[in-house]
Amino acid sequence: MKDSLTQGDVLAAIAHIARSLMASAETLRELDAAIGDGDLGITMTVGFQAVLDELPSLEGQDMANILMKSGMAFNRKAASTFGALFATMMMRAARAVRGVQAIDLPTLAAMAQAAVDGVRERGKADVGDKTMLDALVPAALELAKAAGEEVSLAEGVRRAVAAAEEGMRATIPMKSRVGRASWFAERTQGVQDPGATAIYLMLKALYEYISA
Amino acid sequence: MKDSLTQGDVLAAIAHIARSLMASAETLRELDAAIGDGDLGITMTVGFQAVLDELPSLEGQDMANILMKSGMAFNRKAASTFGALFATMMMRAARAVRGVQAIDLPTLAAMAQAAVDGVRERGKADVGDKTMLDALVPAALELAKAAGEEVSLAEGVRRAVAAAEEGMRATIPMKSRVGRASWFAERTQGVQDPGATAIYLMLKALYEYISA
Amino acid sequence: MKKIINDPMAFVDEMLEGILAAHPKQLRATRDPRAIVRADAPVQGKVAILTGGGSGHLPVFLGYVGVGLADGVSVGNVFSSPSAETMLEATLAAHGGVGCLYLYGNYSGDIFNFDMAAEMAALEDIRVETVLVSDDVASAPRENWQKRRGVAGLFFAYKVAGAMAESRADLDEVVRVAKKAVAQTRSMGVALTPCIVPAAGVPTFTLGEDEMEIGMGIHGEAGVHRGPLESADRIAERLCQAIIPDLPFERGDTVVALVNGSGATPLEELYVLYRRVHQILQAEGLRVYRTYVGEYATSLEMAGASLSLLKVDDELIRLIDAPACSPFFVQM
Amino acid sequence: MKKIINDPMAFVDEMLEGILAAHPKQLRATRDPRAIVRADAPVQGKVAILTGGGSGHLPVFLGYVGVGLADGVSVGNVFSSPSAETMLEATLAAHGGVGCLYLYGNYSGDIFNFDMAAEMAALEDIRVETVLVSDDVASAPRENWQKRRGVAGLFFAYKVAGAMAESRADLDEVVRVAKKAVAQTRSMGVALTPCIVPAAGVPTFTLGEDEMEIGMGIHGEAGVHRGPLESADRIAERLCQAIIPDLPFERGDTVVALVNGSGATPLEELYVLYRRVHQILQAEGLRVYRTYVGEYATSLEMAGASLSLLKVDDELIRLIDAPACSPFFVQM
Ligand SMILES: Nc1ncnc2c1ncn2[C@@H]1O[C@H](COP(=O)(O)OP(=O)(O)O)[C@@H](O)[C@H]1O
Ligand SMILES: Nc1ncnc2c1ncn2[C@@H]1O[C@H](COP(=O)(O)OP(=O)(O)O)[C@@H](O)[C@H]1O
Ligand SMILES: [Mg+2]
Ligand SMILES: [Mg+2]
Ligand SMILES: [Mg+2]
Ligand SMILES: [Mg+2]
Repeated sequence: MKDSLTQGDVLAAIAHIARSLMASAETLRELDAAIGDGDLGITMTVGFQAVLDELPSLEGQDMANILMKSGMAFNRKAASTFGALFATMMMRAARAVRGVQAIDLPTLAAMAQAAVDGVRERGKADVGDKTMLDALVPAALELAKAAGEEVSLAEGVRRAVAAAEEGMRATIPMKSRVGRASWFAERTQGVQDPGATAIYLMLKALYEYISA
Repeated sequence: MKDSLTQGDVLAAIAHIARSLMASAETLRELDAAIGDGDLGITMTVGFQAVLDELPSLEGQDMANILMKSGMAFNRKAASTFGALFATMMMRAARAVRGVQAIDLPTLAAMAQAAVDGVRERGKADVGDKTMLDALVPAALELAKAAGEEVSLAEGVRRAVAAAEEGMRATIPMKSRVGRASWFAERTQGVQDPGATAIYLMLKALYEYISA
Repeated sequence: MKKIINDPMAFVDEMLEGILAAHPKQLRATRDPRAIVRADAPVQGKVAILTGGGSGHLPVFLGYVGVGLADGVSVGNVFSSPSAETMLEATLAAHGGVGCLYLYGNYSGDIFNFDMAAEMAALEDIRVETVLVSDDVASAPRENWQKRRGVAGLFFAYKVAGAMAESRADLDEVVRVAKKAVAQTRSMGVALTPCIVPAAGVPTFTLGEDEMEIGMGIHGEAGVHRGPLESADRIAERLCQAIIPDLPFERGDTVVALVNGSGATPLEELYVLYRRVHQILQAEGLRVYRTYVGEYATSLEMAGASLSLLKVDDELIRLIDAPACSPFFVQM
Repeated sequence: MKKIINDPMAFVDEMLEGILAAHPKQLRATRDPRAIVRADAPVQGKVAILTGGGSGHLPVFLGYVGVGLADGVSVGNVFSSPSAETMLEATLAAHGGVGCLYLYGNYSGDIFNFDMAAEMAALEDIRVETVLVSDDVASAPRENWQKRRGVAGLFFAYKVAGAMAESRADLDEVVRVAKKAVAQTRSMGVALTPCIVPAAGVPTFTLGEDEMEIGMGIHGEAGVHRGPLESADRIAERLCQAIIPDLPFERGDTVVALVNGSGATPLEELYVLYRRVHQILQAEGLRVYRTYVGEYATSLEMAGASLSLLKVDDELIRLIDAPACSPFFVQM
């Protein structure tokens, strides 16, 4: 159980998230195939493998660099809607940790909010459009709320995971309003958004790492 | 039983030959598919239908014109190796009946020889190359011989049919030396030449008409 | 999966090697092998047109890098976006000092990456403007035409903007005509068979033995009508009925027509299709100024075709008529 | 049979209607709708190049009627010869007063019909010479190379003879360079799938799900090797091994290369194939002067490709480099 994340933790947490998402690639491929083009599986496999390949060279670098370069590595090898948004999230989160030695709950909340802002600006979508924002926004809000309540890092992330899960499930009845899926909006009802699912899985993996 | 063929007989005999060969189109298609490209079936159907369509307009014309225009009609609609050689045969045969009122055996022999010369010149092939010449040349020789023996038209044609049949069967073990089939010469052994088969069937149909 | 390939994962890079080996006088790679530019890039004093997107659509995108067309391209994996870094590399290599137009199809993966590239380029004091092609009427209703995906109409946009840039017009002018071409273009396609992405190894979608899908996207995105395979004439009618009222193209208008093959459909069939399209355009009182028929934007070995119409005025006619030359498209 | 067609029996005539509707400034029909000539034919004082053959091979044959190429064409049904009368009609409409070259592939149906046309033309005092293209090494042994069938190498013959005729050389000169181009060209192809002739409705041949046939002709004539589908690199090696020693192309020679798609094979795959061909040519010490990659001679929707090499000297280089323009092929 970690109270905060050091530079070494950040490397290890990213590695754990990468491996978890690679293990869920097939689930994500299927969801994306149902309402998009089915490339999210290969995006996960290739993108997170690129992150894993990058990590050794990032040892000893500062946190901001680790986050930024992981995001860039992902998108370099698996450029895509998700890849670009992932890179954007990581770059924005990186800015929020400049000079930070250990990530505590308030910092994590700030990072999440920065990521939300980045995705919003880049993608011009909002909650309710059936995107990753439907999981990411409630998670960021929950982190901010938990930080205000001064609960532990683990408890804060646990609540964020629950919020992300709820947000993810809420995408099921929605009609896609942006991206590829919007071209067949009607047919997307009844399917959970793959991007929102990926966000939930990433947060869940982070929680596993922190609470281990 | 006819002793000679009048202008009306020529029209009727051509019609009978056309219908017979159309009925054998599938057999010829199969043989051509085995050692060529399988278009001889459609060539027969389309070509002889074109001849049948042309015949009404040829009533009252002289024999040479009937023969020439039938050949041209065939090749116009079903241009091909066979079509061009058929047109050549008919044009050469036409020259041999200029001014003739009724075709007797010597005239028919002359027509056949003219056809042989035409096919030889056009196609630069000879007996043994596995072509229509393997049926046509013996048939023409037999007609000439029968004409010398002063047998009846029907008997002469009967002998020619027998010679064509023998020549046709002789193509089975041959290797193709000209045309499309020569490109896979080895594989043509064991298959009867479709063009030689067509010549035999045409002569057989002529005999049926004459002996009816 | 009957393909003439080696390692499916090396497909795109080997294809690029082949293209550069075949056309060394016309194209060159940059420091990034996925960023390709005109051999004479950067052309100083000329607006650089940059494009890019997933592979598998040749001549889209790389095929339109040439004189009178685009200056550089970033090349993604099959049907996937290239990265922002690759697009930046292409931008740096092609920028002739007077700004860049990013001209490509409306797909969010490409948009997000190219927007990131534009932001990085801005840090190098390179001005970048973006125009998205969104011509596929099957993908969103008329009032939301700018949300539509980009398909074969890309060709018109390259031709028009490329000619304008080649004439040394400034970036605003190039942007203006690119937007004009996009706004005046409408397209729709039909698919008869899916294709197989080499790295995936399975068909992009399934379609019954006697089915077709009208309105199919160029990555196999679902269309507007799936039904029994119809005659060329009926398909032509369906495509025209969708496109003509959408702009709308009206009696007296002059148009340029493009009948595009998706990959496996023979050129002969495209002309059978155009025959009926031409009859319909004439009956509708539309004057056909010029017709392109061939493979202009493909989906690997998908069987199918699309129709694009561009409504032209004198300016667009001049730009469409201008010469152009790439290894994949030449017009005198 | 998934085709964008109407009545299969009307396929060729509807295709021609579409072509003439699309390209009225470049092509026109004669009194015979199957005989098509350059819109500006007859070009007085220029040797007329006439070609023709069965349909289903676009751009062969009609696609090479244009400036710097052929003057007229007679169009047969799919994979069948056009008639002597149609070829005569094309001849009469294209003859510019200084003789004609009949330039086409070595198929007996075409030969017999075009020889008949030449004899009829002679009656009108038109001098006709014939040069047959016989480039497919798979179809006859080396010593009988003139008995081989004509495949994609037709393109080189058109390009060379067409450029010579366009320069107003006399018939003997045009014949000389056409023969030279033919003698210096070698080709071989591979097929991955058959095609379906619309009027027949059945595949031209069968090939197992994982099989390919090396040396396949453009109407589906059997080749020299049928076996499991191999990698692009291995196919490139097989094609080069058959072609290079046949002429032979020797260390120090300069060549023009053509990688041709049969119809359904994507351009991307053709470039993957060319990548290895290029490596081999370099390793063999052959200098590649120019490379063409694309669909130059197809077999409807057959999947497959062919490689052609032309050994060039200064004269052939000049003729290959000359501009050319038809609705199907443009070179600046
Ligand atoms: N504008 C947007 N803003 C935020 N997220 C988006 C946006 N567009 C798409 N997404 C997310 O991206 C996911 C799909 O990612 P990906 O498969 O890479 O996209 P594509 O294949 O369509 O390019 C969607 O499930 C959705 O959550
Ligand atoms: N040079 C030739 N001389 C005489 N007959 C020939 C010659 N070449 C081919 N044939 C005949 O033509 C027949 C095939 O006709 P057809 O199917 O029209 O040819 P293809 O389809 O090869 O053009 C052969 O069976 C053979 O009898
Ligand atoms: Mg996707
Ligand atoms: Mg045949
Ligand atoms: Mg193709
Ligand atoms: Mg094709």
